[in-house]
Amino acid sequence: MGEDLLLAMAGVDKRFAGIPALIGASFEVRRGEVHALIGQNGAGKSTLIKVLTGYHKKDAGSVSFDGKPFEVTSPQQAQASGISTIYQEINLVPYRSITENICLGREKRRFGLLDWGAMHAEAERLLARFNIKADVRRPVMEFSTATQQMVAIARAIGFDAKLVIMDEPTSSLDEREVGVLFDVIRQLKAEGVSVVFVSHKLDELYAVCDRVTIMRDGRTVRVAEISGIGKLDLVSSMLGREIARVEGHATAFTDRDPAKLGETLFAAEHLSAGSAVRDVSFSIRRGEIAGFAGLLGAGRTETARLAFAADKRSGGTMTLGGAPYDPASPIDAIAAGLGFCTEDRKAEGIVPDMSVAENMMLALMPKLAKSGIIDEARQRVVVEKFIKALSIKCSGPNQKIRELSGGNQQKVLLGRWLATEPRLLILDEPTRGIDVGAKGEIQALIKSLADDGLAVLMISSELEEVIEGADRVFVLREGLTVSEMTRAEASEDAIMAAMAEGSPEAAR
Amino acid sequence: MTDATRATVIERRPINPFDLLARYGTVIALVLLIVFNLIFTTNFATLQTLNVNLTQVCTIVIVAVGMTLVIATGGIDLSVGSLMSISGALAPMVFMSKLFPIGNIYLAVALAIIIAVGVATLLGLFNGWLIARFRIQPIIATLVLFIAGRGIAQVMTNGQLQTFKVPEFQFIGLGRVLGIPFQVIVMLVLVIIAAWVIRKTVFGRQILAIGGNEKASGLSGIAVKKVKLVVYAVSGFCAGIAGLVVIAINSASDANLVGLGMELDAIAAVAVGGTLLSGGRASIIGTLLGALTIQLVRYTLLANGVPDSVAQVAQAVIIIAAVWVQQQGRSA
Amino acid sequence: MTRIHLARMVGSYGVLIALALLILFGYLRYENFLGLFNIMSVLRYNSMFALVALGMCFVIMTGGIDLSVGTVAALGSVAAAYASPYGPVAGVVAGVAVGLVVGLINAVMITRMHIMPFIATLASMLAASGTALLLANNRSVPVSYQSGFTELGQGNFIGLPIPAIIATIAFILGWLVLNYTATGRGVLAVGGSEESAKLMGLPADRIKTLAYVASGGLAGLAGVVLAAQFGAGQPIEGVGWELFAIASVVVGGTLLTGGVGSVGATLAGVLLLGILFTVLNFENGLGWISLSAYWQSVIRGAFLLVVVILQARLVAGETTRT
Amino acid sequence: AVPPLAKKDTYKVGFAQTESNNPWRLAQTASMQDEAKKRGWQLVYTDAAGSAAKQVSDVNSMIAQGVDLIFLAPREEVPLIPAIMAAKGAGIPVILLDRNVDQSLAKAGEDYVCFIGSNFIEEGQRVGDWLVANANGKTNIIELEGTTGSSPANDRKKGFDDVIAANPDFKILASQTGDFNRDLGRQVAETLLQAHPEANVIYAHNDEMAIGAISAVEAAGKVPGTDVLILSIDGGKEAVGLVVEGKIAAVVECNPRFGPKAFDTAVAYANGETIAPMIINPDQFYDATNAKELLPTAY
Ligand SMILES: Nc1ncnc2c1ncn2[C@@H]1O[C@H](COP(=O)(O)OP(=O)(O)OP(=O)(O)O)[C@@H](O)[C@H]1O
Ligand SMILES: Nc1ncnc2c1ncn2[C@@H]1O[C@H](COP(=O)(O)OP(=O)(O)OP(=O)(O)O)[C@@H](O)[C@H]1O
Ligand SMILES: [Mg+2]
Ligand SMILES: [Mg+2]
Repeated sequence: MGEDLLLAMAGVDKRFAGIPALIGASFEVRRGEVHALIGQNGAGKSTLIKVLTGYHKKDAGSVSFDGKPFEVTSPQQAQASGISTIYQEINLVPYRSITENICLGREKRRFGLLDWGAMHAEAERLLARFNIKADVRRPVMEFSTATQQMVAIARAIGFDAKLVIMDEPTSSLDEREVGVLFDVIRQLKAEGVSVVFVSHKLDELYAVCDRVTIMRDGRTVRVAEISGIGKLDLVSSMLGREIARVEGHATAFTDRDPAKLGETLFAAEHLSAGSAVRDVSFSIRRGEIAGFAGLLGAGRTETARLAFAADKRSGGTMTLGGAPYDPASPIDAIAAGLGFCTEDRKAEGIVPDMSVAENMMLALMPKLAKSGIIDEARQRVVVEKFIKALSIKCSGPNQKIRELSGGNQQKVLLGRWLATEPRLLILDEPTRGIDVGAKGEIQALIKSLADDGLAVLMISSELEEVIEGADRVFVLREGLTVSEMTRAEASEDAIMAAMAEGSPEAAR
Repeated sequence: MTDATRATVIERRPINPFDLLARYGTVIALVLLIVFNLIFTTNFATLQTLNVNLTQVCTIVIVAVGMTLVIATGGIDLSVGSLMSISGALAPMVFMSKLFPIGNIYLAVALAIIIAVGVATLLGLFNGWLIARFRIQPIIATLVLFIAGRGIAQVMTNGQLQTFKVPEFQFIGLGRVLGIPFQVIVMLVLVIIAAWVIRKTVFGRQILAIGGNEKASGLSGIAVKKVKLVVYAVSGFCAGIAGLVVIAINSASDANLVGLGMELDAIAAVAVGGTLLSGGRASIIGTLLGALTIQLVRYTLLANGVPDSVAQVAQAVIIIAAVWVQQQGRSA
Repeated sequence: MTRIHLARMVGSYGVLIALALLILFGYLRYENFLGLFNIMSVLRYNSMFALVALGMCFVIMTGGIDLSVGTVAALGSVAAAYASPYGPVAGVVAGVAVGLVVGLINAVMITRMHIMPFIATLASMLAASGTALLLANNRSVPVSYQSGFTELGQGNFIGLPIPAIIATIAFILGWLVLNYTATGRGVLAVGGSEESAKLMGLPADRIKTLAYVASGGLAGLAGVVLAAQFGAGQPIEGVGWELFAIASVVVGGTLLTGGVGSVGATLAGVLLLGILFTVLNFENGLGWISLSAYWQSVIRGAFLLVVVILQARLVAGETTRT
Repeated sequence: AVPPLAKKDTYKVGFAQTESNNPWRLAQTASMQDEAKKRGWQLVYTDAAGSAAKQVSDVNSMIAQGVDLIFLAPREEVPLIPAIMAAKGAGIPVILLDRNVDQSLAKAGEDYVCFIGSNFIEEGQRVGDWLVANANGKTNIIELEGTTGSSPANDRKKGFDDVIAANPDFKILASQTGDFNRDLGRQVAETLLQAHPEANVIYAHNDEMAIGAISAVEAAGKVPGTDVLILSIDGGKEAVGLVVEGKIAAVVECNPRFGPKAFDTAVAYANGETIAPMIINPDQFYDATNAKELLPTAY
């Protein structure tokens, strides 16, 4: 058994400013297997990976790779030794071209100088494996999150690695693209390459993984063949407690009473802006959860940004509560009772150096202040309420938000908007990168908010979430609303069909 | 708090010697400097020494207060020295009735102060406008007035020295209230207000948020452009006041020299005071201590006869040492 | 959807167009503006700034800044002056060596001690100036006129000023390094996102070190040219060179935040700002209006303002998403 | 030999100024411009903003513009040589004002017409000699130097320090730069007075720093002129006025009004007269004995 182990990590400790993130964690990967690494937010998965690749220095523990003791001090060395990694937050260089992002670190040369022709060809070849055709000369920042993610994956595959690590590669991919990725993973496996796969989406694990390692609170709590462990078992190991779940539901959304929905609160007609949003119309009623479905790049995020006045729209009208609504900036939108939780947590959500409390109060602060002076006491009450309500895992309201795990950061941001008591809350990928436990909590929370009369616009790339959560689903395709479905009409097949080939006529 | 919880707290945050150094690094440096001077510098332990140091550090602190706010938003203001010279050139033109006749000297001085500081504030606003409206990088946007501003002051005065003896005006630089130099009072008031704004007000929090993550701030309903405009205007305002202090002490305004090199002194004070140049944090008290440290270093070197060339090297080493120690505490 | 490309092209071509217009203006308005003597003298003089700006360009592309270039050039000129009796090679070696050393110290402060580039190089700016004054004993140090050293600054080769040839070679090398070597691309990657570059396995610290060392070395070389061209090592020269270099780099369309940059446009930026001085001098010579030096700084500031606003507007016009 | 200057009614002449950031330089520039206007000559004026390198480039652009003659106030002794040689090569005569260049590299009468100006070393000496003669027991000196590395600072220091070194009673307690600047001069004087309470003489390399030093002395609770003797160089009107008031003890003039002499010399050169290689301005010396009477003539 020992000889077919590619990687063995044992007794790994890692502390950040004294706070343990890993406590005697162990992790073993065999040659040619696809190995799932799962655990709640903050369990230490990303940290374990960063320790392995030398980005973080471990405090204790041993690592052996390919039969030899493995001591690296930088991702560069890890890469050179045959470990290539896709990190959780997409890590590309935004201004640089796709080619450069794919080929950085293993450039092709001719006469000692870079051979751009060969590098472009290489980039195109690698992307072709993912059915992506893009102008590889253009900066990656011009492309959608999904394409960027694919570029990151293509980059990792491009190194002739023995071990490919993917930390939540699918969080910004839609189902079709996930399918493509899985094909690639299977090919890798067939070539004898081992893959470590981190994901919060349990179905994906069953689809592609051979074995699973479960982490909790910095420790490795269980290793199993994926075929020998049930979903419920998996989840309860992750959470460390038994959980009862309503069978037949993949999400925590439960049925809602259509009669409870109020009158139309928000309506947008023929919104347009640039090429991303060409003609989008939708409406939301009080107490309704409206869902946006669509492939990546369909223009959902852009539409939400128009409604929130984060971008200028070039056409279309909007009404809110029956009156014309024409905000000039997010300030107006917030004043009118909107909230907007963005999809890009790192770039557009958190203020990393500020505390949990300060981050949560960012939007509400002016309202809680008396003539411009912050009311600490009132803030504290609100913050503590939401820390508890959202069960945010932090050492206290004064902890820096950047020290929190991704999922907990997301909860803080949710708290930021809930604290403003909005009439319409826009949630762009609210459960992206969040563990099942927290995900269920957030979904249940969204539902109960809607039950209390809040209108919610939920953008999600997880079909299940839209199907089970939304009262009404708007399907977008290439900047057009191509379909509007009620809860009853919205089946997986119907949505997929509309996402793939729906035309605007079908919408009305 | 029970013993058990206290134990876990201590377990989680072991006391780090560098932590202490970082938090009190500037204070420690100051204390060390004072001890050094008490031993080696003749005639150091006198009230007059304190007086000399406080009055000399005033203008740097006043400018550095505005600079701290600018830096907290992630910007920088290179134009402060030039704005000082414009303010310093304008005021005498007004109170000596060169622009328009004013009968009453008190009225003239009041107008002079208002016009000089007002123009500096407006020019600061102009910096902010370039940065907020056109998204020009702050170094370049303020480089414009760094170059042109002093030129404007020189053109206004034709480069000539303006000398004056107007005690009503010179009170700013030479007067005393309860034995404390008036300029020191101005400095302390500005420091206290700025520290309070940063800690206690929505505006202060918004400054830090913008420095920490501008996009997130905008999406959270912070009027990013407006905050930036105000911050650069405040920096201009502070520079305007500092310009008046300088000319008041010297009974003369020299557009060529007032505020020359001030931008670097102020930035160094901010950095030594522990505010990161990348934005998102601000310590006004730190800036005050930073400026005092730099001032005392200068005093020490001068008083002990260290040649200018060696003094430059020594200052460089001390700035780096101070900043490095603070950084240590943070990253540990 | 080539927003960024367009923005970059505007950055690069914008400065070229401005440069062409300025030269045309000078040609039409002044006699002898495009005379051989003037061209040679402008090229000779601005070569020093070109060298300094080239180094600055690399540093800025990594997302940093180097305020020490001016005083390093002064220090380099003093070192070169002392070495000049042993010939041009010795002079170059001495000047460049001190530049490299200061660059290395900058790099260590920035990559090892994690001190912000602005502060680190502000300190070395002070320290280099102090050292130059100490070495030179507060005076200019005459170079040897016998050893051939002064040819480096005052000589011609195939009819071109040698400093201009040195600068041209440096820019060609810089262009090759930036566009055709892994290190060059690494410079842009590190500037674009240092954390990403590190996670991608790029030796970010080594790349930054190279950039600062190159900047120091080029500043030292500019110092050698300074000493050779004016016949003396000058410890108090170099004041404000850093700002001139930064302005040239930015006018050339390089982002101060790093990640995007062009070597060629930087050269155009240097020439644009340099020729502006010459135009102002010629304008004075016309005798219509005698522009005092004060008006010149106002005009220079206004000119910079116009260029950066135009650039910002062109870039903004192409970018909708905020 | 120096290129000749053709005889004409009016000329187009260049004046390459070093910098314009102090009253002395401004007075010098004004004097040159006034004289040019008076004679109806065209003056091409450049300002090197304190950079010797830029000054060479300024001279080159004058050459390109084809001026008849260049007045050059060289920033430094050595670095301006290439400018002089370039002018010579282009057939344009050069007259140096107020600072000379290194005589081993370029010679008056051969590479340039002549030097008109003062002798900075001598200025320092005159101050030193006056102090030795009139000290009345005041022997503890603080020296405020000009801009570090600039030739007037170096020379005014050398001239003065040499005299002091020859008189063992006198002692220079401290010598630091005040950058020729009133504000800095004041700050440095404040600090040095604090560190050396026994000081009773302040020698400043220019008027501005001397005036700053007066404020410093007063702020320290001492009386300028009585407790502390203040000595200066330049002798502008403000400083001479302060001599009359007794706040400054003595000041050596360094007259910036070069215009008439410079232009006369150019005309004489065109006329083919022989020009002395060094034309030293006769500079005044002001102290309590003559200041009041000479005040109206101070520049
Ligand atoms: N750079 C850091 N500084 C301080 N604490 C950190 C840092 N990185 C991670 N942590 C902490 O380490 C713990 C483990 O975090 P990690 O990112 O490894 O979790 P994860 O399992 O990847 O979670 P997620 O599923 O949310 O990505 C968390 O408590 C986190 O707050
Ligand atoms: N920063 C950008 N620069 C250029 N084009 C962009 C940018 N962001 C998005 N786009 C383009 O705009 C279109 C719509 O993108 P948008 O992000 O709105 O899609 P989405 O449906 O929300 O998908 P996602 O799930 O990735 O958020 C896409 O064609 C995308 O390529
Ligand atoms: Mg993670
Ligand atoms: Mg989206």
